[in-house]
Amino acid sequence: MNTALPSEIASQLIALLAALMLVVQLLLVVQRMLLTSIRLFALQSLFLAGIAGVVAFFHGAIHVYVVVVLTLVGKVLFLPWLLDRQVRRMRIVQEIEPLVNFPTSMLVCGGLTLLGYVVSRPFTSLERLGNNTLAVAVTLVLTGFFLMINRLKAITQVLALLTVENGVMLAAVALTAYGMPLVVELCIFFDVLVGVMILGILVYRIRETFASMDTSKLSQLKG
Amino acid sequence: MNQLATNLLLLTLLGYVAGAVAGLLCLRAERLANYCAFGCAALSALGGVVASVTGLAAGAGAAPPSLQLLPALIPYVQFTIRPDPLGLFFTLLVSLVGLAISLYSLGYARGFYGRKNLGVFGAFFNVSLLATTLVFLSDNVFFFLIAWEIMALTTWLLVSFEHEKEEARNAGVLYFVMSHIGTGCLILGFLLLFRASGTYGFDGFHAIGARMAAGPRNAAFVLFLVGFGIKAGIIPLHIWLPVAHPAAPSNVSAMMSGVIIKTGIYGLTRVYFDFMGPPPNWWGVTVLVIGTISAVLGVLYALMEHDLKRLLAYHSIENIGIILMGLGAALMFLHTGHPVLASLALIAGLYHTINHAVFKALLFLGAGAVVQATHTRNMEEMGGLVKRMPATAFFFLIGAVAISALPPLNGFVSEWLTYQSLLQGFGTTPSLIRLMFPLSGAMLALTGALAAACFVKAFGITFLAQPRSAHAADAHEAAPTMLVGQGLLTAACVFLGLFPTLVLKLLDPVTQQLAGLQLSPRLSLADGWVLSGAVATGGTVSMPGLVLMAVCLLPLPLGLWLVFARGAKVRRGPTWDCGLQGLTPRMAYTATGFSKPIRMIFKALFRPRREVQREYDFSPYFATNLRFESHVEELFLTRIYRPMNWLVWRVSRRMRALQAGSLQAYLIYIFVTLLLLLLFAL
Amino acid sequence: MNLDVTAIILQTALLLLLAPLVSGVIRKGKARLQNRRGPPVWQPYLDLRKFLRKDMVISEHASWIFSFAPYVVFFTALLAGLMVPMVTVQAPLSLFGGVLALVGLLALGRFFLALGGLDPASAFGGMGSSREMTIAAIAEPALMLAIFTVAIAAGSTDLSRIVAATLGPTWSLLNPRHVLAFAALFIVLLAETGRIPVDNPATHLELTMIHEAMLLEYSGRYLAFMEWGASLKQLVLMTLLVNVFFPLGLAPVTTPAALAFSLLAYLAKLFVVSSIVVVVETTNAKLRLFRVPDLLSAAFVLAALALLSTFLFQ
Amino acid sequence: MSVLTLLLAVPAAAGLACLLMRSRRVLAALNVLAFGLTLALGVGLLHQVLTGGAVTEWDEFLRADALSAWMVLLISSVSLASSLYAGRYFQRDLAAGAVTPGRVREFFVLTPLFAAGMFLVVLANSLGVMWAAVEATALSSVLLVAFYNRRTSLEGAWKYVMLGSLGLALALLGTVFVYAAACKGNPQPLPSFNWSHLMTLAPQLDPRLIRLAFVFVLVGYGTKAGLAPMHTWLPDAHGEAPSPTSAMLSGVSLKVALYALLRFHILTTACLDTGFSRHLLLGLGLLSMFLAAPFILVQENLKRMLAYSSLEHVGLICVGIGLGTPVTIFGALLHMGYHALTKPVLFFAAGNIHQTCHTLEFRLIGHGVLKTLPVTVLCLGLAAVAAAGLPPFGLFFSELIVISGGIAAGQTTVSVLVLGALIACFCGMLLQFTRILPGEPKGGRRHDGRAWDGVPAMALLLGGLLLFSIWLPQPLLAVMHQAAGIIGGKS
Repeated sequence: MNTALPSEIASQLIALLAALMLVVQLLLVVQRMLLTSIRLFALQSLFLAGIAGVVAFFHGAIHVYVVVVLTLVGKVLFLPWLLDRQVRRMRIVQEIEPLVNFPTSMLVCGGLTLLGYVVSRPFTSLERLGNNTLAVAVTLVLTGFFLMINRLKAITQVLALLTVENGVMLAAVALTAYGMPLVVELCIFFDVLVGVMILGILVYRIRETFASMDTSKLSQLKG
Repeated sequence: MNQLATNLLLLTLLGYVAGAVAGLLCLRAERLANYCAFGCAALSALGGVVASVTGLAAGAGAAPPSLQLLPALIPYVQFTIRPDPLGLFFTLLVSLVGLAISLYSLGYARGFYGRKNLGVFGAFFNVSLLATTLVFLSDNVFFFLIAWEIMALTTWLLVSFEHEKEEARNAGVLYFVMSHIGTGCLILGFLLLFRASGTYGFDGFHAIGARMAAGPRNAAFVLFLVGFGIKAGIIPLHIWLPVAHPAAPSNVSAMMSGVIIKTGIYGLTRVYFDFMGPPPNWWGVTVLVIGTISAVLGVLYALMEHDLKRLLAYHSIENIGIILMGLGAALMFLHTGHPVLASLALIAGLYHTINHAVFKALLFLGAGAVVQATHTRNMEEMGGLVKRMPATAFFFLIGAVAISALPPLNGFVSEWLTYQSLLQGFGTTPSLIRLMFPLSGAMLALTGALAAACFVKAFGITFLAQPRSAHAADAHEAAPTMLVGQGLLTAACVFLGLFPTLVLKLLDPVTQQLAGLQLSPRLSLADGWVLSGAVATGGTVSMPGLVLMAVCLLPLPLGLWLVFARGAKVRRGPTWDCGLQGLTPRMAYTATGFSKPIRMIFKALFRPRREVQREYDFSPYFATNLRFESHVEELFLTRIYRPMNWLVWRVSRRMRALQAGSLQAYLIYIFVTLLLLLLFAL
Repeated sequence: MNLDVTAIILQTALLLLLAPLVSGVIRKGKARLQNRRGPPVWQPYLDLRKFLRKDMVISEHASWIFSFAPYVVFFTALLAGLMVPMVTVQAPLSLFGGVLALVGLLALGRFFLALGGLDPASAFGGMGSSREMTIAAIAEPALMLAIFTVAIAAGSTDLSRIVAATLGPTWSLLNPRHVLAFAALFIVLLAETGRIPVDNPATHLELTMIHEAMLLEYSGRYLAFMEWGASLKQLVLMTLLVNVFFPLGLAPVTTPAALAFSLLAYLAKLFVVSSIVVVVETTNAKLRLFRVPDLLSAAFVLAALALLSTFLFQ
Repeated sequence: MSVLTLLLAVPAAAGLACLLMRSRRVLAALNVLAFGLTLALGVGLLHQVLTGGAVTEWDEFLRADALSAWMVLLISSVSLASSLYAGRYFQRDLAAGAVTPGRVREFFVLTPLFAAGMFLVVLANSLGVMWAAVEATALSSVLLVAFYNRRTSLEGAWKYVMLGSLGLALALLGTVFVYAAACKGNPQPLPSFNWSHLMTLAPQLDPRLIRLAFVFVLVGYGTKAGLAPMHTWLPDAHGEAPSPTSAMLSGVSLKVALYALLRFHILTTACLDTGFSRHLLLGLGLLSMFLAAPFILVQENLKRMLAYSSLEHVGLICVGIGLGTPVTIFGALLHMGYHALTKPVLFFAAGNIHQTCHTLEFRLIGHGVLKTLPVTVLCLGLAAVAAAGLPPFGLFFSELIVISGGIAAGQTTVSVLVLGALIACFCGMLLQFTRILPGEPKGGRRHDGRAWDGVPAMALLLGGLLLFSIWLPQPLLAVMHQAAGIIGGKS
């Protein structure tokens, strides 16, 4: 069913969802409440899954459905639940003051978005579906990076890492009509899963030892 | 280079290895370790002497083949040696001095019994001898550098052998750091040659300089000058030398001063005369000037020392300077195309090299005996030792006369040759440059006279007059083996002084190899009894003649005694003490006092600072208690090296701020790198 | 090697006999200029004989160096003398060493003289040695440079050749090279022989004496040899001065007549130089020790100028 | 089953088996056994590669060419040594009550998994799988770094994992770009994401995308390989991990990440066939070397100083590869090998010193370790001499080869810079070791009985180092030359 019309729809859908992912990312940047941030991340992953779904549907690429399922199960449900548990267990609700105040960080994100577009402009031709999805992906990576720099709480940094992951996935979907080979996707997925678990363990230990999740306390190793 | 000599040479190398292994095998039994290690070293060194002498006596035949010691590690790293005349000459030097030092060490090392591990000491000693010999023989850049670095390594270990002393540790570090910087320069220099020749073998380097562009060629010249200069201790690269030599055990000091700094001279000779091709004029001028400066400043600093071993160390700088004068002049003659004079100057340099090796080793051994007997290196606390250690005193005196370039000993001969070459250099060029020859000649004279002054002080204060401390008062003569070692070197001093023409024969192959002609026929008159400047009218000197003449004149005082003084009696009496109640050692002239006139005359150089605290009751002229303190500052240290060191530390400390410990900062580094690279990639 | 034994013997004799006389003459001359009658010119001979006869007192602190030094001083000066042409162009021992050997031998003598001064553990001896070595050290460059100037002209360090070259057609008294070098060498002579303004041979005031301070502990025949050595050294240097720069009348051949003439000429020249020394000594005051370098650096500069002039007028 | 599979299976199995074991001895023995096996397998693989060229299994899912074979050898020998060392080390820790038995088991479980991950990195053919494997190594080593659960060790682990995973995310993006570049033009899904396959169609890849990809990969894997300025986690992690882990991190895991980077470098060069990636490597390598020197000079902590020295050596390896002539690449590979044999010894010795002096601060250790731990210090001294680049040890040769290769390639400036950095690092290490090794031990610290602890492991490595320094067997030479050929783009 490779007609012009549906692929038209598809690209518009994808562009929309990608834009939504970016919006969510920006919301994450300004969000203080940890639980909300986790939900936002879940939402972002949901949109990612949506994009993957669209791609799968319009290309009838079976193994991409697997990716969709994995994303839904892992990133939309499991990881948020896990982090949620962590946060509740530690009874910390709020992010302390970030390094850069919100207006400035918004400005920075704007600049990074611009950079994302600049970087990915030459490759828009490569995208099968949607336009500037790649730009969104790169922007997600960069802003996620910035988010990581900007926040001090361990949990938020983990979240930021995951959004970077999302960005990469988006790029994968956007650039390659069929996503990566299944085995690679699986490997990546499980790595992310295990990674977050281990990070969880580490965060827990840090909390036990430092009685806080403020990573700015982790600065004894100098020189 | 006949087969026998070659095999003997290989045996020598093996012997050193055996010595090292033996030392390590009997770690626990220190006496055994002492005898095995140093015995092996002595035997191997003896073999080295014989091998190199026979090799040199065989004359300059066809270029000897290079021998492969070990299978090549990788195509680049060949373990080949080539016993060519130059290498053999220096092998003779290291073996001769090594022999004496090994014998000496047999006795000297007893001082370590129960304190230190002699097995290790002996092993290091053997390895350093081995490495030094290999430096002189190696035929491949990689092998040369390996030997060079192992030599530096073992020397460092030997210098810091008494590592409980802070002084020894710091000295070792300073030595190794400087030496490593030098090695860096050498690596670059050799690689420049390698780029021109495309091979790492020395045979491929022969006269390679001629095929190099001016830029890399001059760069190589400077790199080698710095690299080998650091090892040789030329001013201003000398700072490690007066620190490391005193800190080391005395036999090691003798080794370093006698042999190891000569590796620098070997390198310079090998590179400049074998590899670099016809030199531009400024090379020779540079070397000559550096030599002159090193000679004069070296002896001036030596005069200011009252630490016996530091004094000797500074004299090494001086003598290296004198050697470089010869080499520099030789380079200039090569430039102006006077092969005869070139080889004369070269011979002067090389002859002084072996002379210095002999008498400086002798002096350090003597100093070692004295230090062991008096438990101090400070001359102000010695004195009167000529009565307590007569043999050592005699040997030291011979060494002192030799190093002060006084006839009839070897120092005079080599300096005479240097004078000759400088004198005749005047005619080689019409340009104003030639004024440098007589001027540096005059500086050489100044050096010689100051050296004489310095050794009057060194010998006079250390051995003469009354003992200045209890330790000096109950000092005892050194162990027999120690005396044997010194005696050997003393004999060498006398031989080298009285029969230069025989030694010059051994130098023929060297000049043949480097300058293309043999000079000894022109240098020896009256079937070898008289030494002549290379040019027919140049002038002649004959040490044996002078000695014989003196002997012939002996009847004169005898006759006078018979005629007039037969009735005269001799009695012992006190030295005149201005009517006080007897002389105390504190009234005798001190080393500091002795060198004061010089210190005053060269104020500008020494920047002497003195602090006098006088306590007195009624008049300052009757002090009850007087404290005098005087310092001399070494300009290069205080004006160049200390600031540089300070800067390095400061910068490094500043840089630690980069690793501030904050994750955010680290993330930002990565982020910025990423952005920059993105911009670069697009 | 061809050594003319008679020449050696004759020159040795001449040196030994003439040396004290020169000192005597200078002493007498000084006395006259100071309106004293002064001792007879042969006084030094009498002194020597007396010293030789006298008993010796040797310091209990002294070692064999102390007894060895006088002979070294004496022999080195004598040997050095045998390398200098005195009456014949060909010096008897010129084959055994030229001017470099001469300087070396004198240095050897000085070395042991200084050790002899240090040996008896008296402060004066040490002071004398220290000063002697210092002055010698700063005199050396000037001496060597002056010698180089003439040696370069002759292309040899062999004094006989130098003299021959100077005698040759090119010789001219007013050659600036010669004049400057002569001046330099003369100053060095004053320093080396311990004359005013550098040292005062007549003084025994502890704080000013140099040469005498080293001899303070010597007595008897050791003292004799020391004094004799000193005067020999003085004679050698003077001969060097006169015969290198004014080789007038040196006998190229060894006919009795020529020898006699050149001997007379030589004595005359010696007398002239000695009288110059006398004048200098009486008209000058002794310099402070730390002023001496100025004088000697002046000598160095003169010698350097001489060298430069060789360069200019080549 | 065949070599490659076994190489992955053996350590993995050992790790899982260790989950069930209790006794420390058994655990240690199991580890040693496993790594002994892998070493043997590595030798076998070496032989196969030399005879039959690249070995592939599971229709090219696993692929081993000369480069992989070389890496396999390094990984297994270092792992073997560190598991040899670990036994006594943890015995002393347990005795001192520094850790719980559970923790120790955790170590013996995770280490084989860590190693297995590294094996997968060098054996996986698909770049995606390779990425996943690198991530796996990072994850498996995090808990090892956090082993002691001290504040500082947690901090080190946290920085390690955060910077590491972030870098890897970037690397993944780069990988995706490469994949995209490969997909471009053909509507059907790519048959495989295999490196070998990509190499065949390298020339058709979109150069701009590949450039972009390489930048991300460089920053990503560069972080893991500890290239300046992404190296900042390196001293923290290496300083805090237990010594056996530090040894593995510094000895091989850095080089494994570098290996991943190299695969992309080869691909990029094949595609662009310009010096783009070479020059980037060269620049970062030089930066690393120069950054290392001052930190070594003023470092106050023994293991951190060793980490910085690793930074210097990795930098040198990058420079060697960046210079890009066969000689320099060969030198770099040689250097990899020698460094892998040297650095663990230093870390083991540091571990002994730590357990004896209960600190790693130079100031607190004070003088005279030589008299306290003679045997350890002997090994430490030899290894330090090697690491400082002095003969008779191989690093001297490899460094000299790289420099001379640079000169021969006309890159005089680079060679001069490298030499300068090497000299600076030498001086730093000399000064630092002189602070602690010689002299009189302070506070009457004396011989403790266990002078020979850990010596077998150190002796093993030092023996190998010395042997291969004076005699390189033909097969090793051949494999290194082949690997150099592969990197040099002449496969």
